[in-house]
Amino acid sequence: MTESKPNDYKSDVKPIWCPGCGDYAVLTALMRAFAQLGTPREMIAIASGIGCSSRFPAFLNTYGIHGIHGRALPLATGTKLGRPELTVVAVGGDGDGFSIGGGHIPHAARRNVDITYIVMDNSIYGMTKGQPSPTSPEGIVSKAAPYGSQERPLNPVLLALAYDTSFVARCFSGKLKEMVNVLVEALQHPGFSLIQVLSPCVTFYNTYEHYREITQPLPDAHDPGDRLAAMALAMETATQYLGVFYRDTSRPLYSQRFEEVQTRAPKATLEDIFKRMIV
Amino acid sequence: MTESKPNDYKSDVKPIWCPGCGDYAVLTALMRAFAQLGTPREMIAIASGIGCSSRFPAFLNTYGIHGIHGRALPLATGTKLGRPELTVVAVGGDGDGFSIGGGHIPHAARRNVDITYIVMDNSIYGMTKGQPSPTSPEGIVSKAAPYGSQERPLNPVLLALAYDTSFVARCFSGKLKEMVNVLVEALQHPGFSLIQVLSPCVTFYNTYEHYREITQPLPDAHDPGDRLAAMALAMETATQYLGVFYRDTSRPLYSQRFEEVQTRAPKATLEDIFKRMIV
Amino acid sequence: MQEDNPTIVIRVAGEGGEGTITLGDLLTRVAAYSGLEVYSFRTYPAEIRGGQVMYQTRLGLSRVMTEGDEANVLVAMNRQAWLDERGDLCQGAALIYEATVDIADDTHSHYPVPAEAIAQSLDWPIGKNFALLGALTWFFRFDPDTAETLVRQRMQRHAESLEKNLAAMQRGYAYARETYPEPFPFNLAAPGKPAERILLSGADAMALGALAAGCTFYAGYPITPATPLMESMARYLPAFDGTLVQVEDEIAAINMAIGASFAGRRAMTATSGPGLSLMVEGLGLASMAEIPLVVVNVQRAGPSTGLPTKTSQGDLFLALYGGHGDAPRFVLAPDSVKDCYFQTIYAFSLAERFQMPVIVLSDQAMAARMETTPLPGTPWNGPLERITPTAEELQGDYRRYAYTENGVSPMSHPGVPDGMYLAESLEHDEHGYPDQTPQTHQRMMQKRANKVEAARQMLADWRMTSRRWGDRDAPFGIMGWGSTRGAVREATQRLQSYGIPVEAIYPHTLLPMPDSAIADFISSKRAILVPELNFSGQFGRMIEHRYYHQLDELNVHIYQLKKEQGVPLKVREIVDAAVSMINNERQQWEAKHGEMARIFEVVAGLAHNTGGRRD
Amino acid sequence: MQEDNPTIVIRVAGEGGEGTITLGDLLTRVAAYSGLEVYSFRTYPAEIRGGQVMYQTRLGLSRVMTEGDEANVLVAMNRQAWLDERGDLCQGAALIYEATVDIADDTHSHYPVPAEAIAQSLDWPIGKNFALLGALTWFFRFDPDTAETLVRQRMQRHAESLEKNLAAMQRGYAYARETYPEPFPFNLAAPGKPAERILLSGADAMALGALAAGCTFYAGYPITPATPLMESMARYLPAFDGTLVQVEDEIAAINMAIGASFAGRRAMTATSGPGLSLMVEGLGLASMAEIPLVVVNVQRAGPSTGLPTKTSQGDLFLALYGGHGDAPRFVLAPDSVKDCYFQTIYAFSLAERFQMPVIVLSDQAMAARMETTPLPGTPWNGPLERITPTAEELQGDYRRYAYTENGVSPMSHPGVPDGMYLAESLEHDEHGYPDQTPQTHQRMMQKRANKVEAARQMLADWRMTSRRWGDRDAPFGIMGWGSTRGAVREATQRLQSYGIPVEAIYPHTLLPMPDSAIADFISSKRAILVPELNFSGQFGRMIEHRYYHQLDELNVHIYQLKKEQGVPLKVREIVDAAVSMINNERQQWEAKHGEMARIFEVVAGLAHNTGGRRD
Ligand SMILES: Cc1ncc(C[n+]2csc(CCOP(=O)(O)OP(=O)(O)O)c2C)c(N)n1
Ligand SMILES: Cc1ncc(C[n+]2csc(CCOP(=O)(O)OP(=O)(O)O)c2C)c(N)n1
Ligand code: SF4
Ligand code: SF4
Ligand SMILES: [Mg+2]
Ligand SMILES: [Mg+2]
Repeated sequence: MTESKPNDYKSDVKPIWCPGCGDYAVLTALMRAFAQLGTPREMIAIASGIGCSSRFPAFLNTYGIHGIHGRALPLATGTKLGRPELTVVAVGGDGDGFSIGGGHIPHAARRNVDITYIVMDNSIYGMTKGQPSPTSPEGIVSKAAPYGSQERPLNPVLLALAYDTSFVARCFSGKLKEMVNVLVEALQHPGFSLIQVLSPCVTFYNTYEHYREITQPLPDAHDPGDRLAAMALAMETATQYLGVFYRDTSRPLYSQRFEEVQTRAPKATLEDIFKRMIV
Repeated sequence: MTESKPNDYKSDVKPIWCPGCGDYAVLTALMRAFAQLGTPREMIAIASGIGCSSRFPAFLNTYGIHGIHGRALPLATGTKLGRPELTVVAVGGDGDGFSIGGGHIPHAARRNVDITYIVMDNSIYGMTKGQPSPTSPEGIVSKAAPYGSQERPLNPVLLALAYDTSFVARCFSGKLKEMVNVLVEALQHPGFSLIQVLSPCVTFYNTYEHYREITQPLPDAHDPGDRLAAMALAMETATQYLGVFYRDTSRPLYSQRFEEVQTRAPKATLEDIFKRMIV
Repeated sequence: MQEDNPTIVIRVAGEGGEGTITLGDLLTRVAAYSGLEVYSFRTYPAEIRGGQVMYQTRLGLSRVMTEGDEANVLVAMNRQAWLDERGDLCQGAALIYEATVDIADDTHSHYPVPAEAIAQSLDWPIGKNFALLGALTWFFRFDPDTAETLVRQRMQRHAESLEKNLAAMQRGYAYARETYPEPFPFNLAAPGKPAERILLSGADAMALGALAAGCTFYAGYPITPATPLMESMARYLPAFDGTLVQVEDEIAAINMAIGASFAGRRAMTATSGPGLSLMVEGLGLASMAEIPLVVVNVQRAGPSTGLPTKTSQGDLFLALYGGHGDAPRFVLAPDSVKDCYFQTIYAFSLAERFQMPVIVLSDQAMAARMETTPLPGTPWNGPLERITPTAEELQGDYRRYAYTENGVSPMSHPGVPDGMYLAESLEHDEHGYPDQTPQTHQRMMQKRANKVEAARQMLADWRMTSRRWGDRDAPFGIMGWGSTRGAVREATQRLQSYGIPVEAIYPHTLLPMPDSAIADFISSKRAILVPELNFSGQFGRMIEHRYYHQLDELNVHIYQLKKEQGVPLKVREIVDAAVSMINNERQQWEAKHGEMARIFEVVAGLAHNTGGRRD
Repeated sequence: MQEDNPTIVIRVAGEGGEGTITLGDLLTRVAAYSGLEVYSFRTYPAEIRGGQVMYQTRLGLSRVMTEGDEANVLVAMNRQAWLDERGDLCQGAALIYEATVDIADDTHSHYPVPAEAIAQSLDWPIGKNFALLGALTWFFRFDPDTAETLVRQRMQRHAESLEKNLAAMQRGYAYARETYPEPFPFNLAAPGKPAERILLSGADAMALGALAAGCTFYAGYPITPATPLMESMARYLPAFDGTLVQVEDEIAAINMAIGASFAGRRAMTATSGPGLSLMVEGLGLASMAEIPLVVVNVQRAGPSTGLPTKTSQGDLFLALYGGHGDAPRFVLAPDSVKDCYFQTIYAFSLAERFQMPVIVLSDQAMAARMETTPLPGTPWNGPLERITPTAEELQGDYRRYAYTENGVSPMSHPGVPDGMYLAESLEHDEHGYPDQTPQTHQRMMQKRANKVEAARQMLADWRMTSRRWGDRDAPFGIMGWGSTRGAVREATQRLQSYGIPVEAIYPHTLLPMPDSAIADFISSKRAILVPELNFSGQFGRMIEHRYYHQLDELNVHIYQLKKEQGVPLKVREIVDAAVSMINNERQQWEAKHGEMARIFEVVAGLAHNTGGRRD
């Protein structure tokens, strides 16, 4: 394990984010986590969709793929299965992840594919300049909804738990140290991990103050092995708990399962197969 | 309310389903429910995607749209918003609904759009001849997965609850009377209702016996107003409870919200708008 | 400059964060309200906030057709702006800039304004752009009260900052008036009270067209540069008892719109390239189940995510051919802000009358453009209605997909007693029930295709499917589509001013093509320039393909001007391409001609030698 | 009948539930194992289970090229089968059928077999089809042991039913031998030990081609008729340490394959029309980020859900043009089961070498077809490798998207030290970082397009991009693509047997087109027939478009034979179309010729009158 510093993972591309954007903290936290784990840069692949948050991969000097809107998880899954020894991280926003990309999460969870999915949730579409997102509070007013939005917000942590995601956590860009710790854990977690990061959009929906008030660490008493308890805590929305809601390390890794199948499968060459077809 | 009999809703198209397919029961149950409610045929629209179960609309002589794979909910939502006085039912299979169409359910739930969504869940892809579906048990063997599938099944009722669906129920094709009652309730429910029907595929994955053994009615004690309790019961998978897991009638209807916005909005003609643009 | 119409091209450049776009936009409005004609173009920053942006607005006494090429006036918020834009200035331009910016230049006239200092003095640093607005109001001799009114309108919701900004504006105005009393080099004699006009954006034009056509349902997903259209619909629809849903993705958008149309509403969605790619399957459903649907595609530069904020015309092939199987559809191409209004109305007419999906192709430049235009009248012939079944048809055995002469079958909708039917994505019989027999399939394919021919007929009679101008039957022509028309119109004028006769045509319906109009145009030409904003020259290829028999028979040559850089065509680029086309033709002609001359020479010689002999 | 090769066309028809397909399939296998060449076609029922189906198999002594038009032998499981198929029988066909079915006919010879009774006698009602298999074994004088062996293989997993079925088969055989001792009217002299051959399906051919090309990753979503390919990959991949994922939808499929390819694997997905429509956006990503990818599209009849189990060639335009912006790609079209193997290998070669998406177009008929074919050798030139960066390039400032002559830049992948880069869907610079400047965009568009030209070059050298046969430089030609080749080959033979010289060409790469080969073909022709299985004649239109200059210059006429009925082209249909094309040309020619004759006549006359005068 090589000694490394957070900035070793930084590319020369200056983030295009607005000053004060919550995503800076996530970038810093992830670089620190990598440094702490000493993961070699060439063994890291970051996959993302489209959005402010999805611009993320360009700011790291690891491997990265900045794909199309909503497809961070399929891209990340393919990358991981293509080269299981990699550390694969999927990143994106609440729109990218819970709106257009929402259909992919349950299947990543079913597979328990070994990737870390960080959703920078600002409850808004930042890149397209401020439309309501699936996590926006009911009634939020914008040019796209001048009379206020009419949908209830989704509860990302609760969804992830219902999907039986094997590692579920919530962080806040205003709490960097805590985020680093959670990310370190998530990166080491064997299986699919989903981290909702409350990451305010200072330009179109600044929620820093609000989150400072309503966030607090999960009760020490909480047992991350208890999925139902985790759900109960997730359903409390007046207070937004931070930390690891749920963790199940007992499940087999998706990529291992394929290796297992490959060993079970009777080896054969193309010639063998053709021979069997000879009439 | 006109007097009507179940067969009044039947079209002259003979179902293309295999003899014994669980979907026949769902067809019968829905026709009985319509008859019980005396809903006029012309006020009913059935929307579906693609699959054996999705062939459903052709067998009723109401309005119907047999659309494309996975899009029953967007089609149904558009139909309902286009003409709120209609009774709109979306139907389809577990593949159509939870695989390719899975991304639409949370948003239908957020909107609480007033449609009834019946998922005929046979834990298999029937139409394409027996591939594993998102609700197939782990390890199921088929030509598409000769070494056994490697994904955990999703828990439809639990998902629906996590999405805050305002009416969530489970039925079984082997229990027709119960299904009729649930459907009558669902059709009357103000808001989005999701009904998972255990509807075996006798040809590719016959689960009748299995379900006869493991299904039982929800405990009388269960309060359908208690979402967490409903989740707890949904998480019991060894026994599959049948009945109404959750019900919340307090939420406003999506179509009503638009009417409310329309009344709030200052009326204007095209001329008025153009006038405001005159320089 | 438009030959017949003196104009001033003003380019405002600076950081997004410095209120550059606001300044450009307000200046445009003040000019419009002062009775001038305007036409604007704006870029978007690649960054989310900040980043250099440019807003170009062009003022004229009569109708302005493009944003213009070189700027007469540069308003530079910072030094970068000067560096970026100095290459695009005309001879002796006027430079108006923040005084602290040092600009070493002696080819242009300088008008520094201490905008930052003024803003500071009000300790209102972000007031810089308003100080400049004040100065500009003086330079162009606009009425400061007009300016104030417009600022007040614009800033209603931000009372606190309003006063500060007004103050900054007043000081800017005062400073300029004291410092630069002499007349400003670029000025347009204030016109008399002009005819009634409106200031309209391409996005609004389409929204209003949709409302005029009776659209009451919109489902959409945000995407640059189509979002402004969705936002306009969100603002207007409720007043018309309409419904707008922001959905989870483009697939939901198109299917929800199809559902609403199935239920009897006039429904639409709008998107840009990536979204249109996702809608391909839905387009096929609308085509197969014969459900009216309008899809606006505001093009941006691709492929893939590409250049999301930059303009292009690269989605033509996708619009024409994007579908599995042979799924008929219509494709329209408005060619000006005003035309965006009418083509949207026609789109609904075609969708409803022929029960088909209609794709309307706009682009970033046209959607974001502000243009002064006369109040559009109501279209003489639209909006057309759906053909619905008669009482008799409903009483009898109603066949939703009945075979008819033109392929259009009466369409009922949920709620209509006895009109029940199945809208089917499988091949189906006349009732809509699945039917997979070879005969039915072939026949239904023909039925659906017939609707396109019927539409071609109907449109030909409309005689509104293309716009043609210039010197009737000139040997050299220009054929284009969509938002490039303004530039081409100005180019034709310039060529004419050079004494070169030229004629141009812009079809508005690209599918079906107005074949008779195009054929007539081609028949009089020797060479045609086809300019467009994409890499492979999609429209030119389509023209060559569709009319190759005629082109080859008459030996008419097609020249393509392809540009794919994310920015609009310049008038100069078109003029240059036309001139080199004509030069090229000249050489070919002379080659031939020279040969002819030689032959005549010889013949003449012969004639002479044998002249007058009679035996 | 193929002129040079006597064949027997056997059509087995009945309910899906009666084991009709199993019977057809086993009969085909028995024939193949008995040394005959076979070529089969099957339909699928519209219903999920049951419903009438048809399995046609054709036996020959040498290579068989199509399933044949009329059947020589009909095997009818029930009365409906007789009613459906009687129209498609040749003169004096042999009718083999369940004895209880009453068939009033005296134009054919009858061979009733009490299959149901036999099955009942074993109280094994579903053994009916095996009883008939036994009878067929006798009629064609196949070795009953061969038949038994194959049945045993097929039924390994169902021991219980195996014995019952074998019993039914034996009794069927015995019955036929006793009842019909005389030689069967249709019989092929058992050949000597034939050359080594395999019995291959189109789906397997593609799967094995993928493995031969080193494919180790497959992501797919079930869809008829592409599912068999996924199932073959599922069976074979693990043995090659490959990974197959059944994903949630086609969008996930293509993006997962892109991810795996980005990680360095040779990756593919397969689908049919509706799925390809959903993959359009992903294709653009692979094109823009320059990631190798193979997408197989097994065509079925559209539009929309259309006729899911029926064959068509209606997705050509979608494959060629389906994408926003100008997104380069390759499109290949294998034209036989064996060619499915090779073209799949070439697809990976092109994808990997040029870092682009490659679409391979198959169809339902070709994918489900069983064909005897010689063991395919290894392709002389494939599979090509990815160009990876050298150690120096990695040490230096590695530029993933470096501008190069042919547009191909060295590609590294995660895990390679110092090879780190950003795969970018936005327009980007040589490093992959977003760059939205006009210059970069134009240049990168050119770079990506250059790869297509480079590929065109390379393929031209391969000289394997098209197949051409027939009478060299005959004035009449046939040009087609994909699975119709067998029928066209037989049609050319039949035309030749009529004494009509004809030549045919089938390009295998439709994008890029093998222009030189096509141009050479056209240059010798007067008229070309373009048969294809879609409504609008997509390939014919593309040919007209691409070669119109040459076509018009040489005055070569294109005739289109368009068929969109969900069933393959019949040899007869092609022959008829060719004959009417030639007739049409004859009339034109005679019109001209007649006129000439008249003129010569006149001239001759003149000559005569003025003959010999000298003043
Ligand atoms: C297919 C497609 N649809 C829409 C868009 C436009 N678009 C770009 S980013 C985005 C949403 C961004 O929101 P989010 O994912 O929350 O990221 P944020 O900018 O808030 O960080 C949208 C709708 C697109 N690029 N592609
Ligand atoms: C876009 C698209 N992808 C794939 C298919 C093929 N397909 C048809 S039905 C089906 C799944 C059917 O499973 P389910 O929804 O569970 O319905 P069931 O047949 O089991 O009732 C699939 C994958 C399709 N028609 N369209
Ligand atoms: S717009 Fe919002 S989300 Fe985007 S960079 Fe700025 S602050 Fe962050
Ligand atoms: S295949 Fe299965 S799901 Fe389909 S009709 Fe038959 S039994 Fe029902
Ligand atoms: Mg967001
Ligand atoms: Mg199913």
